[in-house]
Amino acid sequence: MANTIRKDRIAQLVSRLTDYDVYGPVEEDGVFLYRRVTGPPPPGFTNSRVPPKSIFFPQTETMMEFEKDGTGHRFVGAREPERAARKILLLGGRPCDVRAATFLDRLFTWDYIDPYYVDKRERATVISFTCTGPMPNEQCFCPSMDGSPSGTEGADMLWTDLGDSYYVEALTPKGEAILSAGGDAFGKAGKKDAGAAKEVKAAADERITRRFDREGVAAALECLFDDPYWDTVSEPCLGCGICTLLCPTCHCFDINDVVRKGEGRRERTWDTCQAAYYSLHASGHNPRPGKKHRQRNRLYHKFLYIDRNLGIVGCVGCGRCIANCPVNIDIIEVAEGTKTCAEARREGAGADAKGAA
Amino acid sequence: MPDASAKEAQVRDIARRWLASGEVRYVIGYAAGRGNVARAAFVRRAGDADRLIWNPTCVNNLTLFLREEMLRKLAKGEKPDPRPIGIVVKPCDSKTVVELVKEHIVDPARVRVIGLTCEGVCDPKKLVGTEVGPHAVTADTIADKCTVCRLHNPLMADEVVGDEVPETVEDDYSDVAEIEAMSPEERWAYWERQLSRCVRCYGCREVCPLCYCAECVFDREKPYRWNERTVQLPENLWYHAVRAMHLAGRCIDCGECERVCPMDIPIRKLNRYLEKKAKERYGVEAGRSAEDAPTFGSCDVDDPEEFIW
Amino acid sequence: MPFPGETKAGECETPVDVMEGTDVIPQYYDDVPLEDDYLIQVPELTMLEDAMHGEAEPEVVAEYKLRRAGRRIDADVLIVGGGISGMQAALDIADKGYRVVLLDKTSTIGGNMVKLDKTFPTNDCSICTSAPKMVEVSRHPNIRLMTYTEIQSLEGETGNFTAHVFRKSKYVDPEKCTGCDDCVPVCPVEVVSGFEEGLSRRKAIYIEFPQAVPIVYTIDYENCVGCGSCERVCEPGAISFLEKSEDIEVHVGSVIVATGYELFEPLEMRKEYGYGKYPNVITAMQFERLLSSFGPTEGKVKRPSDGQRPKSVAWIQCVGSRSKQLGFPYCSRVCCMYATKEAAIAKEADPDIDVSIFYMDLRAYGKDFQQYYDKAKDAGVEYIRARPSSVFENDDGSISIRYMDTHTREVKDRTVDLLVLSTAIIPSKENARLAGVLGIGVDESGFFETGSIMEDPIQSSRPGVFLAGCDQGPKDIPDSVAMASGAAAKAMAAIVDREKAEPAPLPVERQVTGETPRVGVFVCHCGKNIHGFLDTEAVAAYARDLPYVDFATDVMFACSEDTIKSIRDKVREEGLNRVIVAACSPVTHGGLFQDTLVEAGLNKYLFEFANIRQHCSWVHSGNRSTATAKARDLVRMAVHKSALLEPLTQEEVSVTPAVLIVGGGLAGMRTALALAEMHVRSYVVEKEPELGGILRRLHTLFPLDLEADQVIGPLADRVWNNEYIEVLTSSTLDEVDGFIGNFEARISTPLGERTIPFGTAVIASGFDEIDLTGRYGYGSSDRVMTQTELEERLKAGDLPPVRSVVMINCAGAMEPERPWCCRVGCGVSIKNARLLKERNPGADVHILYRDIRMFGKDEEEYFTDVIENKRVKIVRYGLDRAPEVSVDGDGNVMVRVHDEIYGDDLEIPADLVVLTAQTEGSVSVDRLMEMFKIPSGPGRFLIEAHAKIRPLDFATDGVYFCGSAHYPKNLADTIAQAEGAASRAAIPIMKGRLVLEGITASVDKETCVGCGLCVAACPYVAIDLQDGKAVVNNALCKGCGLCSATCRSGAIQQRGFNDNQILSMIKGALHEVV
Amino acid sequence: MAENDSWEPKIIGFLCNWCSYTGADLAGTSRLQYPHNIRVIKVMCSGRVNPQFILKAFQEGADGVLVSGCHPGDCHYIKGNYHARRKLTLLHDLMDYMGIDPGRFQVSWVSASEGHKFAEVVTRFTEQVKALGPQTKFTGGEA
Ligand SMILES: Cc1cc2nc3c(=O)[nH]c(=O)nc-3n(C[C@H](O)[C@H](O)[C@H](O)COP(=O)(O)OP(=O)(O)OC[C@H]3O[C@@H](n4cnc5c(N)ncnc54)[C@H](O)[C@@H]3O)c2cc1C
Ligand SMILES: Cc1cc2nc3c(=O)[nH]c(=O)nc-3n(C[C@H](O)[C@H](O)[C@H](O)COP(=O)(O)OP(=O)(O)OC[C@H]3O[C@@H](n4cnc5c(N)ncnc54)[C@H](O)[C@@H]3O)c2cc1C
Ligand code: SF4
Ligand code: SF4
Ligand code: SF4
Ligand code: SF4
Ligand code: SF4
Ligand code: SF4
Repeated sequence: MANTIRKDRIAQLVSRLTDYDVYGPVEEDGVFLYRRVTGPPPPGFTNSRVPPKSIFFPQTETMMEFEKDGTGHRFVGAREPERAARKILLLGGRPCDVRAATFLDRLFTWDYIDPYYVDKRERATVISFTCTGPMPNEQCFCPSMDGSPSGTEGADMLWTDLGDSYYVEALTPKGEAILSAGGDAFGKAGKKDAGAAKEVKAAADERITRRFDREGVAAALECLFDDPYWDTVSEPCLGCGICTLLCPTCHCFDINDVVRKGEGRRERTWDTCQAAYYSLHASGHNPRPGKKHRQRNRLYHKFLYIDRNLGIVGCVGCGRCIANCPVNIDIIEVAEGTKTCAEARREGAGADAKGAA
Repeated sequence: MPDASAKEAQVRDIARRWLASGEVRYVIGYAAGRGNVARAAFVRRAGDADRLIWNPTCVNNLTLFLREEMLRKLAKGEKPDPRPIGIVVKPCDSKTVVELVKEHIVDPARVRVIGLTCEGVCDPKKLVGTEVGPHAVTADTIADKCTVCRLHNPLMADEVVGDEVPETVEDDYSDVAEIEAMSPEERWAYWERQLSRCVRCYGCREVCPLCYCAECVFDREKPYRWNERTVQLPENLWYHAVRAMHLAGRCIDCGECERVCPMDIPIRKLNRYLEKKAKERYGVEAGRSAEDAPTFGSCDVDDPEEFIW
Repeated sequence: MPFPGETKAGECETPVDVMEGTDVIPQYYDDVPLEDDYLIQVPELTMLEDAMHGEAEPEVVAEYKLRRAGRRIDADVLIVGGGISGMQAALDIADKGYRVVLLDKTSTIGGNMVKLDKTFPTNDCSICTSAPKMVEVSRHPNIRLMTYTEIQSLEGETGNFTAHVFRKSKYVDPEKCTGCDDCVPVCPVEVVSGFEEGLSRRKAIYIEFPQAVPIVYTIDYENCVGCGSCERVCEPGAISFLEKSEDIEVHVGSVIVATGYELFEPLEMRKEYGYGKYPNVITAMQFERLLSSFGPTEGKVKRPSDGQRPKSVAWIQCVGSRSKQLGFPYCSRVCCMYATKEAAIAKEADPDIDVSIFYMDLRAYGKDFQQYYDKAKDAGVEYIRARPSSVFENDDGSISIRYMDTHTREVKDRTVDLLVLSTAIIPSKENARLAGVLGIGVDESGFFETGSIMEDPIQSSRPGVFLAGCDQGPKDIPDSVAMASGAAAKAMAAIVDREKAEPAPLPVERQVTGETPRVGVFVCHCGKNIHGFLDTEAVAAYARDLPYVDFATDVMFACSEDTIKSIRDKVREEGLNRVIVAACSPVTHGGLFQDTLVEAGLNKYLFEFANIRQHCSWVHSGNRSTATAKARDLVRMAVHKSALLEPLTQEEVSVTPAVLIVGGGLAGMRTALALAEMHVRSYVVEKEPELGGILRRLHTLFPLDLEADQVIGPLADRVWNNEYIEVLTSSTLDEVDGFIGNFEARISTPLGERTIPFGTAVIASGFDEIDLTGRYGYGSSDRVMTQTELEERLKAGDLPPVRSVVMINCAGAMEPERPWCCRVGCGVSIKNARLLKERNPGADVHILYRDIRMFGKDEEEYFTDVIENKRVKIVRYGLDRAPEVSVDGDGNVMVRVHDEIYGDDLEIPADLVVLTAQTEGSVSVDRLMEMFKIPSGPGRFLIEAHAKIRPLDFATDGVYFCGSAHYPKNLADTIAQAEGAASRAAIPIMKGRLVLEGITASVDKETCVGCGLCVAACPYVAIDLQDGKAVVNNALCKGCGLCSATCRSGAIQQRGFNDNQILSMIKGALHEVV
Repeated sequence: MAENDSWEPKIIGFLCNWCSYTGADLAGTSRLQYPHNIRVIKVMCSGRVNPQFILKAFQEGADGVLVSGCHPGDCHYIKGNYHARRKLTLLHDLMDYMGIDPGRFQVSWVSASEGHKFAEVVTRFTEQVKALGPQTKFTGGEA
C-alpha cells in the first residue's frame, strides 16, 4: 500500500509540514549541498559534496555558552545553548549517506550518549531517494559495503523517481507521520507504479561497476602495521583531510573555547585524522608524526578498529573520498593493496623460513 | 596524440639516463592515475622509468613534492644525500621552481629539471562524467589556467622536452575583471556565498607549492591562536583573506588550489586579483626570475599610494 | 649678598659636583640647583615681594635650600649654542663618555632648524628629525643642559678653561612644571613672538613651541607684570617668583662655539623691496613658519594683509647676500635650495598656485640638489633669471615686481599676491661681543674666523676653542652636523686622558620570568589636566578589577618625586612585576618611569604606558563620560599587554679598539689624524702606492691658491709618522666579516695577506672624473683635456703658451644619465682660468658655464675677483644647446656655443679646450657595498643613514664615510666631514662596550623555513640565513619589526611588540570585561 | 535601525612611535578635539603592522582600523613606511575586491608636528566609518 507524490505537489507537501525544518539538496555554484528547502530536489542531483551528516552533526556546533572577558582571564558564567524544538525533515538523502547515519547512531550512543547528536537525530525524519539520474556514478560502490542504491537502512521513507512523480514507501512511524501530514499531496500508488519503481531500483543496481572485495582486508591489516607499504601509499598524500571531512561516516571532532566580543562559546568542530595537529599532544609529542601514520590510521580505523569495537565497517561506499582526493589516492586500491601486500609478505616470510630451514 | 607520446618517450629516456648514471636520487614525474588526472610518481630505478607518462591529464604541479623533500627533516641517523632530485615540470610549474629558488627553499644545485613545452592540459573537473582515457585538449576541456598562460616554454630547465612553442596570449585578467565590474554589494554577496561553503579542509593550502611554512598561522596554537577552528564565515573569510595576502606577489597561478577544492571555490580569482594588482602597482611578477626582489620584502619610493591620506 | 658661611665662586675649596653628588634624576638636568640671592636683580626683587604674600615663605625657602648645591660645575667640554650643531657636538662627546655642558641663550634648544617646515632636498619634516635629537640631548646622563643661559667670560687655555655663565631664571620650577599650558590663557600680557618671526603673539609666560626641550614654561620678566595669575592656576605649584638667576662657574678642557646665524633684516632694503612697508612682503623664514604645521597658520599659507590664500607667490633670491655694499659679499649657500623647497611645497599643497623665483645663479651644488631643482621645475616652479630692481604695492595688497628680462633686455613687471625675500644668512650681531668674551677672532663679514679655511676649518683662532655650524659661515644642516661632529673630535684632544663619567650603579634586577603577572596601575590626575576631564578615581577602581591587577591607585602627579618613590615602594611591598602608568605620554615621560622600574629592581621593559592625557582627556575635554570610558579602555589595553610583557636584556658586546679607513686621500688621512688625536688607532688602506688621492694630481687649489703638494705632502708625512696610524698602500680589501664592534678584514698588501680586526670603519674612497671619450672632441685632439689633466700639465710645467682657452663646465653633468652637479667644477675652472690668464696675459680665456655655483663664504668673493680683475669671459649656455667642439684636419679646434644671455651664436677658435668633467664615486664602491652592506646611489655616491641628521653614518652600524665618496666636495667640507667621521667612528671605540637594543627580533628556529623574506625586508641587514634558518644579529637589529610583519608564519617576532602582545591589545580594545 | 542613532563605531589605530603617535600627542597638547572612538595601539614603525592585525581587528569586532606612520622618506627606520605602504595598499585592494568595505580601513601619514592633521584624519575617518554603519561582515553577526 505504497503511495506516490507528483513532483509538482512536493512544494505543497513542504508547506504543510509547518512544524518541520526541511532540508534538501540544492545546487550552489555547481556543487550540491544540503540547505533549507521549500521544494523538491533539483533534477540531476548527484551526491552532495558535504554529506548530510552535517544536519545532525554540524561542522561547527555550540555546546555551551559562557561569559568571559576578552582574553579569557575571567570566567563569569555558563549556559546551555538554546536548543531548537522543531522537527527536522531530510528530504532527499542518498541511501549510502542515510545508511551512514545508522553508523553514526551507533557511534554517538556507544559508550557515551551524545546529547547534541541524539537530540537532532531524534527530531529528524529521513527520506531517502533511490539513486537515479546521474547516480550511481563511476565512484559508487555501496553494494560492496552491504548497501544498495535503493537501500532503506536508516530511512523513514524511500522515494523512487518515476518521472513526473515519486513512488513513496513509508518505512517507519515517522514516515507514516509525513504521509498523514501531507494528506492529499500524496496519491495512492498503483501496481504499475510499484513495477516501475522496481525497475528503477534494478537499473540503479546495474549501473554500479566498481567492486571491492573487502574480504581479507581486516586480516591483512592485522599484519601490516609497520609495513613500508604505508610509505608508498602515502607518498603523494597532502594530509589535507578532504577524504575524512567529506566522509559520511567520519565523526572526529575537536572542542574549543572561542571568545569573541566578550561572549564565549564552547564549540566542537569536525576534525580530521589526516591533519598533523590532530594527534599533536600538548607536550609537543605527536604519536602520528608522518603522513604514512595518518593514512594508515584512516584505513585501520575504517576497516579494522571500528569493526572490532562496534562490528561495523567505517565505509558505506559513497566514493566521495576517491572523487575528491587531490592526489588520486583511492581507498579501494589501498585496501585491496593491503591484501596483495600481506600475501607477498606471507610468501616472503615463508621463503625466508624455508631458506632458514 | 603522437606529439605527447613522443614527449613521453623522451621524458622516460631522460629519467632513465639520469637514474642509470646515478646523477639524481629519484625523479618526480607523472604516472597514470585513476580517473582523469595523473598521479605523482617517484621513480627510483632506471627500470621503472617507463611508469612515467606525459599527456593532458598531467595537470598537477609536482613541485610541491620537490619543496617537501627540500624542507624535509632528516630522520634520525639519516645521512644527507647530496644527489639532486629530478623533476618533471610544465612551463607553469617551472615558475614555481623559480619562485622556490628565489625564496631559498630550493637550492638550484639540488634539483635537475626536465622541462616540457606545453600548450595546455585538461581540467579534470571538466572531464567528470566522461570516459577515462587520454583526453584531447579542446576549448571545452582545457584547464582555465592554461587559457591565460603566457609561458609555453619552461624556465630553468636542465633538459627541455618538446620544440619551442611560440608564446601566445597576454593575460587580460577578464575573470578578475568580471568581479571588479560588480557593485560592492554584489562582490560581497559573491564572496560571502563562495566562502561560506568552505569546509576548511585546507586542501588548497596543502597542495600549494608555496604554502610551505613549517607552522602555518592557521595551525598555530601557541602562544596565540590566530584563527579559530570554527568553520563559519568569519573564520573562513579570515582564512582566505590572509592566505591571499600570503600569496600576494608569489602565487604563480598553477591553479592547484582551485583544482583540489572539494567545494569548487574559485580561489584563483582571489589570488589572481592580487597577482594583477602587484603587477600593476609594483611591476612584480612571481616566478619570473630568481633574482627578482620579493614583493613584500622590497619597496620603492615611488610605489603608488592613492588611498592614503 | 651671600648667605653667611657661603663661599663665592672661585673660593669653593671642595667643589661639589652636582652631576654626581645630588639625587637629581638625570633627565631633569636642565637647570642646575638654585643658588642664593647674590646676583638678584632689581626687577626680580620687586616681583618676589609682590608674589609672596608672606604665607608660604618659610617652607618654600627651606625647600630651595635643601636643593642648593655648589655653583661650580666640572665637566669636560662646554658647548655654546644648542642648535642642531651644538646638539650634535654634545651628543658626540657625551656618547664617548665625557661630560658636556650645553648652553643656549633661549629657553629651549633646537635653534633655527626647528623653525623650518621641511628640509631640502629630501623634504624631511624638520621638527620630526630634530625633536628626537632634542629629547636625546635632554635625557643624556652626560649632558648638562642649561637653557636661558649665556656665557660671560672664558679664561684659561686648552685643557683648563674656566667659563662664567649666567643662567637667567625662568621663574618656573622645572621639576614641577608638567607642561600643561594652564598658565598661558590666564596671562594678561601679549608680546610679539620671536620664534614665529613676528607673525603671531605669545604671552609673557610661554614655551617657544610645543616640542620645546625642556618642556618648562618661562616667564619673560621683561614683559611680566607680576600679576600672579599664572601662579594661582598652576596646580603643581611650579611658578616660583623666588627662583633666582645665577652665575655659574664651569670648568672644562675645551670649548665648542655653535651659536649659529641670524638672518639679514631686509628693512635695510625697504626702499627696493618694500619689506616692513608692505604687509605682503615677508622673509623666507616667515614663509617657513607659514608652511609649518605648528606655525601660526597651522601650515596654511595665508597673506598677512588679509589672511587670504595667495594665488601667486614670488621669491627674490640673494636679498642681502652677494652684496659688497651691504657688507655680505658671500653667497648664503642655502637660499636657492630653500626657496626651491618653499616654492615646491607651496605648489604641492595647492596646484593652482603660481610660484616663481627670481635668481641670479641657481646654486644646486649639493647632493641631490640638482635633481631637487629639476623636480621643482617639472612641478611648475618658474625660475626667472633676473635681479628685480624694485617692487611696489597695488591697491589689492598684491605686489608688483619690476625686473629686466635677461634675454630681451626689456623691463617687465610681474604682480604676485605674496612676495618672499630670500634673505642672507648673516653672522649674529652679537658676534663681536661674543668673540671678545671667547677670545676668538671674527672675519671681515663678522663670522668667527677659522684657523685656515682649507686646512683647519673647525679650529677657531684660539687654541682649544672650536667652531661648528653656521657661526663660521652659512651652511645647510648636514654640513653643519658634519662640522659639529668634527668639532667634537677636535675638542677631544685636550680631554682624552681624563677619566670618563662613571655611570651610576644600578640595583640588581629581580627575576620575574615564570611569575604570574602582578600588575600595578597608577592613574595620574595631572592636577586638573586629566582629572578635570575624566574620572581618574573611577578608572583606578576599574583597573583594580582587571585580570592580573594587584594594585591600582590614582595619584595627583605621577611624575612627582613622591609618586616616583611610591611606585618604587609599591613594587617592593606588593611584589609587583609589571607597572602601568596612565598619564600624559610615553614620549615625554616613558623614560622616567622606565628608570623608576630599574631603580626598583625591575626590568625596564616591564613598564607600559596608557596615554590618557594627550590621547584622551585633552582631546575629549567636552565629554566627561566618554573620556572616562575611553580611559578605561586604554588602561585595559595596557593591562592586557603588560600581562604578556617579558623582561628584555640589552646585551653588551666589546669593541675592538681600531678603525679601518678605506682610502688614503685627503679625507682618509684627515680621519686618521683626527682619530690619532683622540688616541684611537687606525689603519689606512690605500689601493695606490701613494697617499693623497686626487690631490696628488692637482697643481693649486682654490680659493686660497695653495699648492696642492704643499697641502698633501706634509699631511702624508704626518700620517706615515703617527704612532696611532698604520698605513697600508698598494693594498686592497678582499673580504670583510662581522659587525659593529667586531669586524675583521682580509687585506692583500704587497707584503702578503693581512687579517685585521677592527671595531668601526670609515669609507673614504673618493671620486673620479668620468670618461668623456668621444664627447666635446675629447680624445680626438691633444688640445682637448680635462681639468685634472690640465692640472697635471701645469704641475709638470710643460704646458706651452696659449692664446685662446675655452673651458667647458658641466661636461657630462646635469644630463639625464648623470643629473648631479659636480660641485667643485666651477671653482676649479675659475681658478685655472685665472692661472692661465696670469701666465698668458694676452690670451682669451672663456668659461662656458650653466650656472656659476661658487657657493658659500670665500668662493663667491674669489669668483667676483677673477671676473672683475682678470677679464675672464664667461658665457652661459643652456642644456638644450651644449657647446660643440670640432677638430679639423689640421688639428685646429673650434668651439661653437650659443650664449644664452645675449642670444648670440659664438664660434671660438681655441688652442686649448679644458673640460670640467662630471665626477663619480670610485669604481671600487661596488665591492665595498657588498663587503660592508652599505648602499650607494646614482653615480656610485654613498648613501647616508639620514640625509639631514646622520650625514656621516650609514644605516649599517659601525660604518661611516667622508669626503668625495659621498659627493664631490671642496677641501674645507672634506676636512670637516673627515674629522666628523672620526668622531662618529670613535664613539663605539671610546665607549668600549656596546649596549644593544632590547627591542630586537628573535627567530623561532622550529617555525622558520628560511624563506629569506625577513632578510630582504630588514633595513639594517641584521638578518642572515644560516643553514636554512633566519638568524638575527642583535648588534645590528634596531627593533623596527619589519621582519615580523613580513614573515608569514610568524617565526620571527619583535620583542616587546610580538604578535601575541599586539593581538591581546586588539582584543583588549574591543572587549569590555563582563 | 533606531538604535543606530546611539551606535558608536569602534576604531583601532596603529600609530608609529616616532611620527604619528607623537603627532597624536601634539593634537592633545594643542587641545584639539576629535571623536573619541579611536583606541590607539603604539607600534615602533608602521612597517610593523602585519595585515593580519587589521583583519583580526575586524574579526574581533572593530568597525574601522587606521594605520598611521611617518611621511614617505621620514621613516625612523629608513623605509618601514614604504614596506607598510605596499602591504597595506594590497590589503586595501583586496578588501575592495571582496566587497568588504575598504572604507573601514585607512592609512595616513601624520608627522610629529601634524597635530592638526591627526585630529582631521581621525575626525574624517570616524565619520566615514559611521556612515558605513556597524561592521558585520567579518564578525558574521549582528552589530
Ligand atoms: C629660511 C631658511 C630655510 C632653510 N632651509 C634649510 C633646508 O631646507 N635644509 C637645510 O639643510 N638647511 C636649511 N637651512 C639652513 C639651516 O637652518 C642651518 O643649516 C642650521 O639651522 C644651522 O644650525 P646651527 O646649529 O649651526 O645654528 P642655529 O640653528 O642658528 O643654532 C644656534 C643656536 O645657538 C644659540 N645661541 C646663539 N647665540 C648664543 C649665545 N651667545 N649663547 C648661547 N646660545 C646662543 C641659539 O639660540 C640657537 O639655539 C635654512 C635656513 C633658512 C634661513
Ligand atoms: C680637478 C679637480 C680639482 C679640484 N680642485 C680643488 C680645489 O682647488 N679646491 C678644493 O677645495 N677642492 C678641489 N677639488 C676637490 C678635492 O679634490 C676633494 O675635496 C678631495 O680630494 C676629496 O678627497 P677624498 O679623500 O674624499 O677623495 P680622493 O682624493 O679621491 O681619495 C680617495 C682615495 O681612496 C682610494 N681608494 C678608493 N677606493 C679604494 C679601495 N677600495 N681601497 C683602497 N683605497 C681606495 C683612492 O685610490 C684615493 O687615493 C678638486 C677636485 C678635482 C676633481
Ligand atoms: S571512506 Fe570514502 S567511500 Fe567510504 S564512505 Fe567515506 S568518503 Fe565514502
Ligand atoms: S580546498 Fe576548498 S574547502 Fe578546502 S579549505 Fe580550501 S577553499 Fe576551503
Ligand atoms: S595559490 Fe594556488 S595557484 Fe597559487 S601557487 Fe598556490 S596552489 Fe598554485
Ligand atoms: S597559508 Fe600562509 S602561513 Fe599558511 S602555509 Fe600558506 S603561506 Fe604559510
Ligand atoms: S620570513 Fe619567517 S620563515 Fe622566512 S626566513 Fe624569515 S623568519 Fe624564517
Ligand atoms: S626588527 Fe627590524 S632591524 Fe631588527 S631584524 Fe627585524 S627588520 Fe631588521
